[in-house]
Amino acid sequence: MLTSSDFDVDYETHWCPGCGNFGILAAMKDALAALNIRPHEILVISGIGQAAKTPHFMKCNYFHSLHGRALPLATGAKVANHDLKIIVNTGDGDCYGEGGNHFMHAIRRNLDVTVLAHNNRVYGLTKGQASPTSDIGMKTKMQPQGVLSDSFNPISVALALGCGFVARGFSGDVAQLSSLIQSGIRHNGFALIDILQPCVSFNPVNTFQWYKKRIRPIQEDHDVSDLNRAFALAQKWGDEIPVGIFYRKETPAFSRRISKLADHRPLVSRSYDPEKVSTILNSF
Amino acid sequence: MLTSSDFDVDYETHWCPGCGNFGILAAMKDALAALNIRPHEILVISGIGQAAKTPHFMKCNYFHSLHGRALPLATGAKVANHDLKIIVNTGDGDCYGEGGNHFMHAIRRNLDVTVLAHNNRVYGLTKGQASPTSDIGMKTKMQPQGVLSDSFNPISVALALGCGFVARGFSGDVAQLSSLIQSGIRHNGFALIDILQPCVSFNPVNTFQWYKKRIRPIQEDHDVSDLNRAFALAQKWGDEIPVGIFYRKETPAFSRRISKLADHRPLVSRSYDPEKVSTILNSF
Amino acid sequence: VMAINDFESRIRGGHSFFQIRVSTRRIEAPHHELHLLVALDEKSIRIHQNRLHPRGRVLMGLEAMKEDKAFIPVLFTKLAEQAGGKIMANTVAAGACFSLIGAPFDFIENLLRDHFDVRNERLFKENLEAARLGFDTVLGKEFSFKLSWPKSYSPKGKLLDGAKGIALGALAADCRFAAFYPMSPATGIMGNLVSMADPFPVVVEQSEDELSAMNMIIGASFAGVRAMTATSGGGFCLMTEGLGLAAMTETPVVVVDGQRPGPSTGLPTRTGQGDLMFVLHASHDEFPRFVFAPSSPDEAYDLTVKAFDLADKYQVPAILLADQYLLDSIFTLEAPLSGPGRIQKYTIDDRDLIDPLSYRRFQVTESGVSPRAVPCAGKALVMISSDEHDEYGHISEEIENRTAQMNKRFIKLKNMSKEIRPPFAYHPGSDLLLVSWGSSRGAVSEAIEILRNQGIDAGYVHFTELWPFPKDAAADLIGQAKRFFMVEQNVTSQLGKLIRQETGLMPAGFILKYDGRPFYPSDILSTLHEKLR
Amino acid sequence: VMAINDFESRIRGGHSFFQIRVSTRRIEAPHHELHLLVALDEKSIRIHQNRLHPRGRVLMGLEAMKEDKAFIPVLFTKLAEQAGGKIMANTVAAGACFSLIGAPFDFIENLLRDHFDVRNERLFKENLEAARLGFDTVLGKEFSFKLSWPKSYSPKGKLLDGAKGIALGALAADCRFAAFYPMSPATGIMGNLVSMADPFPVVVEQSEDELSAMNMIIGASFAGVRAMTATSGGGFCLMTEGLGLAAMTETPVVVVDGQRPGPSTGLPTRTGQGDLMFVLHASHDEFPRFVFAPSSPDEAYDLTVKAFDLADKYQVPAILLADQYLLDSIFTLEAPLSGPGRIQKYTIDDRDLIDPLSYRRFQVTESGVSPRAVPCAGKALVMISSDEHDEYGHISEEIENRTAQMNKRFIKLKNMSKEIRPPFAYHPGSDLLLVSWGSSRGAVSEAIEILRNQGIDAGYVHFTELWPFPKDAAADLIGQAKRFFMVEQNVTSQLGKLIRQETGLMPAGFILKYDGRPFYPSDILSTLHEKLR
Ligand SMILES: Cc1ncc(C[n+]2csc(CCOP(=O)(O)OP(=O)(O)O)c2C)c(N)n1
Ligand SMILES: Cc1ncc(C[n+]2csc(CCOP(=O)(O)OP(=O)(O)O)c2C)c(N)n1
Ligand code: SF4
Ligand code: SF4
Ligand SMILES: [Mg+2]
Ligand SMILES: [Mg+2]
Repeated sequence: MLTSSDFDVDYETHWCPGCGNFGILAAMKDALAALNIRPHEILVISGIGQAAKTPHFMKCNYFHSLHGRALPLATGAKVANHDLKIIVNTGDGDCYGEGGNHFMHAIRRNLDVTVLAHNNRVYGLTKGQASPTSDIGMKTKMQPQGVLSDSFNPISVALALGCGFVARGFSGDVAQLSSLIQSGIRHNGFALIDILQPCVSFNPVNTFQWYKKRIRPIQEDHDVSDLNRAFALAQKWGDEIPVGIFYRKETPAFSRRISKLADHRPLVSRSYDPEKVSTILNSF
Repeated sequence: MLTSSDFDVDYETHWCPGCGNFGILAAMKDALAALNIRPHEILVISGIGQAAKTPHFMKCNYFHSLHGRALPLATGAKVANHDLKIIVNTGDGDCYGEGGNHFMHAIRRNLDVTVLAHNNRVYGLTKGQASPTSDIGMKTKMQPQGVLSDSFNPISVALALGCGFVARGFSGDVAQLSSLIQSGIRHNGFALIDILQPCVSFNPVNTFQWYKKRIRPIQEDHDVSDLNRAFALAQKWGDEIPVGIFYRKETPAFSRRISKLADHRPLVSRSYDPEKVSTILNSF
Repeated sequence: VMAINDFESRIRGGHSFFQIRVSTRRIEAPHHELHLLVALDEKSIRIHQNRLHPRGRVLMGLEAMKEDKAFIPVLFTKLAEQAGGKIMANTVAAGACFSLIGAPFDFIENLLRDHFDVRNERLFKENLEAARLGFDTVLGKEFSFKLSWPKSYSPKGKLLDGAKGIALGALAADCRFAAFYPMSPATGIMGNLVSMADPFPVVVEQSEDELSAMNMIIGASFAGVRAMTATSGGGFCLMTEGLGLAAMTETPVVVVDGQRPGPSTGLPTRTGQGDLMFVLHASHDEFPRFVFAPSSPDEAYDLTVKAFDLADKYQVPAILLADQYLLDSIFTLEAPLSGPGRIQKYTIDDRDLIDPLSYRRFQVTESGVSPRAVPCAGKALVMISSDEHDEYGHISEEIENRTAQMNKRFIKLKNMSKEIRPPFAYHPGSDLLLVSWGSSRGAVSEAIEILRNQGIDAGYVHFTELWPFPKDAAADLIGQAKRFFMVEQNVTSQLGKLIRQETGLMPAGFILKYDGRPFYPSDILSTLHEKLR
Repeated sequence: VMAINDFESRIRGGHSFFQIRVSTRRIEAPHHELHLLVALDEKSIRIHQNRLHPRGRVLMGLEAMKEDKAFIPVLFTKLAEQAGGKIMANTVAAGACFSLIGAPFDFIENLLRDHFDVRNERLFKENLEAARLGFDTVLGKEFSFKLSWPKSYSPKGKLLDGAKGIALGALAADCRFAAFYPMSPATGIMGNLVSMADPFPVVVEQSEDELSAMNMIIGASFAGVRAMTATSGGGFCLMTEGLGLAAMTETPVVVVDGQRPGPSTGLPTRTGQGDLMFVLHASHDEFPRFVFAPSSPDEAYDLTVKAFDLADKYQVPAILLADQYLLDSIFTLEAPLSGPGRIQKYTIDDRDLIDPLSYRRFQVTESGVSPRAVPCAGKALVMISSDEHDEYGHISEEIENRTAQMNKRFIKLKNMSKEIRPPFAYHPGSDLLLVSWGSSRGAVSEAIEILRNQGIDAGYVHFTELWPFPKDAAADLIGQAKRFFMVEQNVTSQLGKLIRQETGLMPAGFILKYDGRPFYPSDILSTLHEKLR
């Protein structure tokens, strides 16, 4: 049996004490251990940001890439080897800001990855500017008059794009988060887990206590197959914040849609056929 | 009284005979004339594509810019001069593909522009590749196995982003389209009019006849203030395609949210104050 | 045989022409003097009439026209409609042309067969009919430049354009993933790849934008397959950040920049050589890269194969600098293309490692190349960061490590330089040397031939493998000439600057053209004569 | 006084240090030998100990430490907690430092007042307390390098860092719109702008990405206001497409590239000079641009003002090439900054036109600069296209028009070149010349001073206005020296290449550093001595 500690590494974390990222890291390790996925069997792809540093702090294969670009990298990796199990660690700025376009189109592809969006509702690594998910009115050094744009609702948008696994987690509830991550990994297709995460240094509004008071598990009787209900539920925000799975639907995942990949060995394992090359060179 | 022909120009159109863009151009001119907006009072900003060439073919100020980037340009122009009346002509690839991220964030800002998305569900100018809105399964030269990604639903996504004016038009119904455009221009804030448009050269599926058969005006009793209903309605697609206004809500537009602009003269008309500069240079 | 496509950036209408040169000698450049002009409208005539040879003829599409010494009316549009649609007016014209120059109809049939998708038999048939109608209309008309066609109608070589050359090169080089966002003139490469992909383990994905295309191929390459993308300058701009990522993470990628005139959108369907300096320096800070600019479709094939191999071998980006002229023009292939036979494996796995558990993706080695494992293929953990990293792939800010990793990346240049072939040189020790690069070679070599026939001591040096710059060979070859002139399709003579930067040699003058059209030998000669006056 | 910030790319923890040099002479570079070291942990000591002067002292944060000749324990963290939070350990340290060097406490209070937002009085108070605690702990300790502080504690000049210099320059130049996406080290520019914006008609907008930031400012400039953005190399990559748009549409923009080491994410919080060639050639095809690399905060101010003016005057992009060292380091300002007084209006309106209805935005003129109207300000229609366009702004594919518009854009270079100041030269006719650019001027000039004091005939030529390249001045000045060495913070000596390309002159050697840290005069001297051995 694997345990969380099988994913431990020496490399010192770079996060502030009390940061919600620790909870997310713990939940990831726990989920992988529970699913019996060993460190060398997992690939983590991340962008740039505090969230995106996550894979440095656990034992795994990783590609810590560019701000906003984790999903295209994951897409390419998946084409090369559709047997890869890919988790994406990304921030709210990384995923919904710089990477917003890829977010939309990776969902359209139903790319089979599990996206953990560390949603601290602020730009952490660059020291506290507003992020797409910052509350309207939230004051920061760069937004002294408060944020002016409507807050981005990742759940609504993912639903509008037809995402087949849409969930919200909280970094303060590691056990529940681990179980969401497990469901996400088991889901064949794009799984979005937007994770509410306090940033103790730059988000003085949405603190651990603030969330603790508001978070409500989605009720058991919520029908996760009803898109319109899920959308309505996604509009709930404020005194009560629903956490859990909003919506599930299985449609063929990205690599199942590509006939060259579905039911075939991964491209990376196929062999080069010089005959075929000669044939085509002689055929035109 | 202005008429459509006040917007006529000598410059020859570049479009194929029978292209839906002609209907959109006609509706635009008609709408502007009806609103008594004169050619020099309107600014059209467009990206790159067949759709984006539109302003060349009518009398107006225009900035025919980069593929995907019309909305950021419009944002900057609006900051410089919030009295500008801006229409954006953009294609489905331009707006939802290359420009997808700007689309989302311009809606979050509630940028006060009227977006005419010429949705021919294909890349016209580059000769017929799939666009984000192409039907899944549609075959093209570049997608000989058919499109594999889920079709992008602009109405759903705009709703999920809280867009305050969400409508669908049809290039084949110039009168109704003109009236939608007029409503869009009158709306204070981001107005999306996704316009179904046949492309006679590269979209053999979604033809004029195909649309004609399916298009249904949104029923009078549809409550345009109900987001959840609008979302449910947006899921309708197939034998019946609803056309008209899905949703309306007025929240302060972009330039009203910026205290430096709201209730002030446009930045472009303000004067330079060397005194204030001296003050700040001496104050630190 | 060669043909260039010259069309405006519109779908229908506009002024387009398709120029064909036929010769029994090998030809590689368009010609300025026209023997045969096909004009679909009056505008064409206005524009091209002064280039018409005295005994040349014009196939003219206007109803009202009467036949005379020069003009032959051919109702292109009408005949096209008869065959199935106006859009085939071009095909009617092609049929008429070949008829006039005395080609057998089989030849045209073959061309069309080549051009149309096998799956679209109807389109082929209709076009064949269109060609036939054009062919018959002109059959037997007088023409001074009729060619004698060999019994066997098929040309000695096959026909190949640059786009197909690159696509074939990619397949031959075992490219398994191509991501792209459509952009003229690069789309054709991907179109060819898609249409030939079937038997191969290769996936072609259209991305949402160029940022995505670039990062997709980095992801694929990281995961172990060869990968490429193709775009034009505007899309390449969007790829520059990813180019730096590939470099920093030492992930091999092949990127095609199909140049067209800019800045910005510019002339989307025309040709130019304005991106050399940009691709040489694209992305912030510095890293080694390969840059190749093929001069013909078969060389495009060869250099594509080479680019894939070298990118993989050195774990660096390789850039193919093509242009619209090269990509869209059809040339006869003299020698058949041949595949590499086998693909060198440059990755390692657990079996190659003494201790997979302590695998270091960025191990400092003498050559700068570190053993490259792929993720999830064994116990070796592959850890990659775009931040400056230590040998393991962890973020590191240490001074010594930074310098070591930077040096490790740069030391590769030593061996990379050895992979570069010297520029092609023809009478480099002449009084008068032309220096050029990329797709203009044909025009330059013809111009030189003409000069030499006029008794002028002229030669040329032509670059196709541009970076790492073949400094010594360049200095040596160009240095032999009394003086040299740069021939380039840009305003500032970018290769000229590069040559001065790298060798200190300074051109005596410049023959520059940046109107979006390819070089004609006559362009070169007339500008040269001006300069020499 | 000057101070540089040296911190890792993390929020808390990691190894950071803040280096301060104080002198009664004007100083402009960090110094390699340390008189006073503040160490929050043992690591700092390990790293820096060998640079400590024999009589230097170390303020040490470890509990277990005893005071001795070198070490003075100061419980930074504990004292910080006492004042209100661990995060203020740095402030405690600063208080202690100033105490040791004999500064009056008022001086520190003033610094803090400057540094903290007026709206956040609590933060200021807490930090003041923290500084006080540090100050008191060290008060009266022995230190060989105590400074005598003038009665009036305020330094002769004000304190300015490059980020603030640029922000002030933007305000003085009447910048009315700034769009940005956060990226170190450029964010500070925007932070300064935001905090000073209140009284000015300027809007600062955070965009969703750099593509957007760049295009936003083009939109704003098009609509008639001066606009800027600031980013670092990675973000600049994403702006290259927009840069070409600005160029093609002749829309003035000012773009700051705050360099940091790459490639890719690299060392986000450190400094380098790796982007010169990139910004010179960024974006496909060719167009004129200005590129300035200020060497100090006050010059950053001046060149920002100049960049705005010239961009507007010539309707071209102007790029400010800064770096982390320049942006984050605080220098004393010798002379007060002064505003331009008035802003030249370079746009026109209907009243300036004979016939507004036939207005041509891209009219071909002798200077290449066309009358620029703004949209919806009159009857003149402003029509702009990123496609190659005719004088009116309509798409045009005509050969003559293309060449005319390309020439029109390029002819501007003639007058643009006249705006460029020659490089700064100090004893250029020496035996030994150092050639440098951008932020390293201070280090270079100190190194030269030292050499001259040692009796060596040395001088330097320092470039800050880099493009259009001051070719003649450069050739003239550098050409006077017996030999010259390039001093640059990159691997390939980018300015060295540029100099050779433009003047043919070749450096005798290179002093290159690319570890992410700024040049110390001692770096230069020691490498130089090695080379000369
Ligand atoms: C192209 C680019 N732009 C900007 C940056 C600078 N940057 C690094 S992280 C970051 C945002 C971090 O916010 P988020 O994604 O929410 O992650 P967090 O740090 O909050 O976890 C930014 C803007 C970058 N690295 N690359
Ligand atoms: C950065 C960039 N990438 C690609 C292109 C090439 N391109 C021009 S128009 C276009 C798509 C056109 O499709 P759409 O936006 O739907 O407009 P349509 O032509 O169908 O009206 C593309 C990909 C470009 N101009 N710029
Ligand atoms: S800045 Fe915020 S998100 Fe980043 S490590 Fe600190 S607490 Fe966590
Ligand atoms: S290609 Fe399609 S969209 Fe473009 S002009 Fe022709 S019909 Fe219209
Ligand atoms: Mg965040
Ligand atoms: Mg379209």
